[in-house]
Amino acid sequence: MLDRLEFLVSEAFTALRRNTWMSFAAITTSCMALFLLGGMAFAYRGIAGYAETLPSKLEVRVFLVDKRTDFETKQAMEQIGKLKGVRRVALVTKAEAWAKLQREMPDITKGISNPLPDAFNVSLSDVDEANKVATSIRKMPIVEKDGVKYEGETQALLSQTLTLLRWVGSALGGLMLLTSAVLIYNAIRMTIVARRREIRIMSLVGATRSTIVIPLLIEGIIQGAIGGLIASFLIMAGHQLLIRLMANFAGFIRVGALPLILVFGSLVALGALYGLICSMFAVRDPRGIA
Amino acid sequence: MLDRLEFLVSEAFTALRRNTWMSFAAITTSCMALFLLGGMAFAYRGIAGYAETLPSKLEVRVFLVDKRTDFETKQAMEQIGKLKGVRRVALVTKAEAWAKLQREMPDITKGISNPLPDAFNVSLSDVDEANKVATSIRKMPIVEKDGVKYEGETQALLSQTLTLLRWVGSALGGLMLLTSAVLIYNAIRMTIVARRREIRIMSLVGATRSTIVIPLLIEGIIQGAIGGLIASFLIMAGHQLLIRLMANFAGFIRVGALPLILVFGSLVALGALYGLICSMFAVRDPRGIA
Amino acid sequence: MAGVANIEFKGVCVEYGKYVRALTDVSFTVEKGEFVFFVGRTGSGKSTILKLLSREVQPTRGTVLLDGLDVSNMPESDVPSLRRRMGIVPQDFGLLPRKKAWENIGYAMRAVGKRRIEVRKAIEPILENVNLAHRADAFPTEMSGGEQQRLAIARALINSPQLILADEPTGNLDADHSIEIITLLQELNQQGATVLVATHDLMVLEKFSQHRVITMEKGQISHA
Amino acid sequence: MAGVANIEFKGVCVEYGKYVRALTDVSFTVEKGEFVFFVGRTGSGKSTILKLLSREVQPTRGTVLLDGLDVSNMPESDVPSLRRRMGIVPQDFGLLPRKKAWENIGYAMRAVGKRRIEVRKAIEPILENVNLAHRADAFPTEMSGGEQQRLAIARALINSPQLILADEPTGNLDADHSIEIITLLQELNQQGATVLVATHDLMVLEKFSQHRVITMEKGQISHA
Ligand SMILES: Nc1ncnc2c1ncn2[C@@H]1O[C@H](COP(=O)(O)OP(=O)(O)OP(=O)(O)O)[C@@H](O)[C@H]1O
Ligand SMILES: Nc1ncnc2c1ncn2[C@@H]1O[C@H](COP(=O)(O)OP(=O)(O)OP(=O)(O)O)[C@@H](O)[C@H]1O
Ligand SMILES: [Mg+2]
Ligand SMILES: [Mg+2]
Repeated sequence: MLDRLEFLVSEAFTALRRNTWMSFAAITTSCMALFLLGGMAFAYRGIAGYAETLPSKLEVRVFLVDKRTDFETKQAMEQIGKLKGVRRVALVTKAEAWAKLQREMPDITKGISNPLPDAFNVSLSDVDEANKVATSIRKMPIVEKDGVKYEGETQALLSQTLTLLRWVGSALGGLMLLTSAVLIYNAIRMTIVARRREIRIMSLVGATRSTIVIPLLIEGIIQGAIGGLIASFLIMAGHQLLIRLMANFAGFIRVGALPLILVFGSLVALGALYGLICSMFAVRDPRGIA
Repeated sequence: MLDRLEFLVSEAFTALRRNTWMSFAAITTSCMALFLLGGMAFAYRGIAGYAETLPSKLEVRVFLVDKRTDFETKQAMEQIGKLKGVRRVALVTKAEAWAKLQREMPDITKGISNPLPDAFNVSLSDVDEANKVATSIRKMPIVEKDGVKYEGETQALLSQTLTLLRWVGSALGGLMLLTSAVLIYNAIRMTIVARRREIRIMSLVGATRSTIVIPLLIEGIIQGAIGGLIASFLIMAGHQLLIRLMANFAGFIRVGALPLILVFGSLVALGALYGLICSMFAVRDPRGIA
Repeated sequence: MAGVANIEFKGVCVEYGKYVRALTDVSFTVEKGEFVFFVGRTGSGKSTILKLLSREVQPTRGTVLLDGLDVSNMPESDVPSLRRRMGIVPQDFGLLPRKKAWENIGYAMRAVGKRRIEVRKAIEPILENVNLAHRADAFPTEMSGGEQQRLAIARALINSPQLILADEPTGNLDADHSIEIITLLQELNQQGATVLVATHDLMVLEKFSQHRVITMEKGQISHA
Repeated sequence: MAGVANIEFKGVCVEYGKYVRALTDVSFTVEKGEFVFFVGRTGSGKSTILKLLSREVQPTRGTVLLDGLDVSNMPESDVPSLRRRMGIVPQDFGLLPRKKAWENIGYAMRAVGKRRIEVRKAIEPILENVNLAHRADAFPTEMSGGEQQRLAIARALINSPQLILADEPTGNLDADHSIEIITLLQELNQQGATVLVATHDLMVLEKFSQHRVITMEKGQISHA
């Protein structure tokens, strides 16, 4: 059994070694595919993480009527807190607001008494929900007429940009998946076509289908795994480059750290799986093994 | 001469036809490469166009001192208008501003006289320049102390997001270029390795290097061009899909029309050129033709 | 042993494509332990007869029986074990181009289930048997025509097959080597193997004239 | 015509890799219009001698002169025109596997600059010359060994070469075809071509015993 395994594996390795060109092609192909795919995945992961931090910067401000009980206020806060897309609700009293306004705009506020109402500051966890949240709040009795203010346009802009990013990311990711499948399949199929004569000869000396096919599968796995390994290094390098580039930008676009083990582990495993699947397809074609 | 050409071309076509698998692989490969590349280019084109419309929404507001002449005001407006990144400058008198504020915030403005100064509304054509523009304006004598206001954070956010998009786009585009070069080179190199024996035989009957090589180059060109053609169709399809998807989003994210002739023309030409270049490289390797 | 029908062709026709008829209504039997030469002009169908037995070719009509088993209709999955019981020397040698001489032998042994240690021990004597020990590390393209042919023959003999199908095994060999090789096949025959040899080598036919000769002509047996 | 040195080997050694010595200090001359058989055991270096003349192999030491021209040192770019002046029949036939029989002939003619119309007219008689007209549309893999061999021979003769290098041209042919082919070569020889044939076919050597025979042994000429 072990002896048999050793034979099949060593056949695969001999083929990898003797067939330098084909191996090179298959490895670079799967490497490119995985680099694109993996890079896309990790970039998406980064962008999604970044995007999550954004909506918290956006708030809805709710002005309240003067005639209301503390209980009503508390109840309204609770109701708002339960709305979908709301992260936090805070009461800002008219005194607090006026003090802030006085600090920020001394010219306007000089010499007049506080005309401001009490207000809620509602932070959103999901910016897409802003309109719905606003509509719900507007209906509450303790809310002033037209007392719900939020920067609708900017929020919508940001929200749509992010949605676009997500769409484009998913579309490109899916495309990569397709492309890399075609590419790896091609690489292995070419190997088999190039070796058709050899396969005929093998079967002529009485080799069974599995004896012929298993080394080819192992070859595919190894090529895919090596491709994944190289792709991991490329992604690490690309990540470093990105950090360098982004260092030039002040502020909140920060490039997060990459989880090393996750990158290597997942790409090598994915590469191996890919190589296996594609070589299974390639091997399956009846014209190949005849 | 014509007879010679016919021979070389028909050799290329025979090879394309007999070598179904290799042709399929080369065509799908170049198609994928060009699809990615072309799709990226046209997507970038779209995003860049969209991005250009954004900064106009962003303004810097400049409050002016009361003591100034009309001439000074005019001069300052001209100066500001000439600053890099400025699209338009408009004077908003204190009366206009107060009227607007009274409309928007009747509570605050009720019963007090207009405390506002005159102001410029400065629209930016390039949001990246906001800081510089603000600094320059701040130095002007007719500008109030601390009289330059703009939504720095939101602007910076948008600006950085766009910059990020541009970086990612360029990086991915470059990567595509590299990937597709490797892939097409691989495809043609494999063809040549698979045909090494045939090439030896050809040279044995006295075929010159050019007789052997030119059909291979023509083959590369044709494969690349067909790949480009298919990629064009895929891009058209992808574009249609994007329009469908985006129809769900209200507002300003609009998917522009694709210039048909440009898409087909450029992708087919690019494909042909790519096929030629890669096959030249592949053919050049001395181990190939021996 | 004589008298036991080992191989039986019954009304076998082989057509390649629509227009090429390689065999027309061929019937004959070969008994266990026989040594048969197939002769005939080129294109007369000698190789096709041997390929029918190894299931490289399937008949358009008729049946091919080997030990009573219908070779032409057996399921694809039984073919490997069928071939393991034969030694096949193809006319074009059929060597694996990316394997060295000894690896070509080794692969054939490993493929049929021999263990690594057995293989390592067996290779040297096998190569010596056909005078090739000094070329063990050469790839087929690095060997002369005759060396390739002897390698193909050596490979066919590794499993002590009970049926040997040799297609022009001396086409690239000088007289001495030809006689050596046929003598080798004859020895295996004397140990019980059935041997079928397609050849056009008159010298060989003369030297080994004690054996049965089946003459082919245009896809038919003209003299058996 | 006799007396003009056409081919001259001077102290030629050929080593493949470090350990394989195919030819050791081989010297001989062949005159214009001669017909020479090279014989010898397999691996003795016959093919190597022919390959030196077609520049498939370069000597480790010594020179190979053809019409006074140093074949072994000519620039790579002159090799095609050198080969166009010869007819080469490789031991392994060297047919293009993805081209049909007539296309194999056609390619060789087109490659050396013949026009399409000429080619179309020429192919039929060429194939008939070697009894292959009925197989014109077959791919090499669809032809019997002998048919492939005859195709290779036909291809070598298309350009009315002044030098014919035939490596075992009858290895896969029956007696009748062998004699036919050698007779064909002999006719070309009588029209002025120099013909070198490597063979181990004793029958051929006997029938055509009027020609010069060079015997090789272990990479050296043992009898000229
Ligand atoms: N490309 C090569 N690499 C290494 N060794 C080679 C190569 N070609 C030939 N040889 C070796 O050189 C020696 C002479 O080979 P050559 O082909 O000239 O013999 P030959 O006389 O034609 O034999 P045959 O009658 O079997 O064709 C042989 O031992 C052969 O194995
Ligand atoms: N795969 C194939 N496709 C089409 N025709 C074929 C195929 N194989 C053989 N033939 C044809 O069938 C006929 C018999 O071929 P076969 O190889 O059996 O002849 P043979 O007697 O072995 O000849 P040789 O002595 O030349 O080897 C020939 O005319 C050949 O061209
Ligand atoms: Mg045959
Ligand atoms: Mg030889």
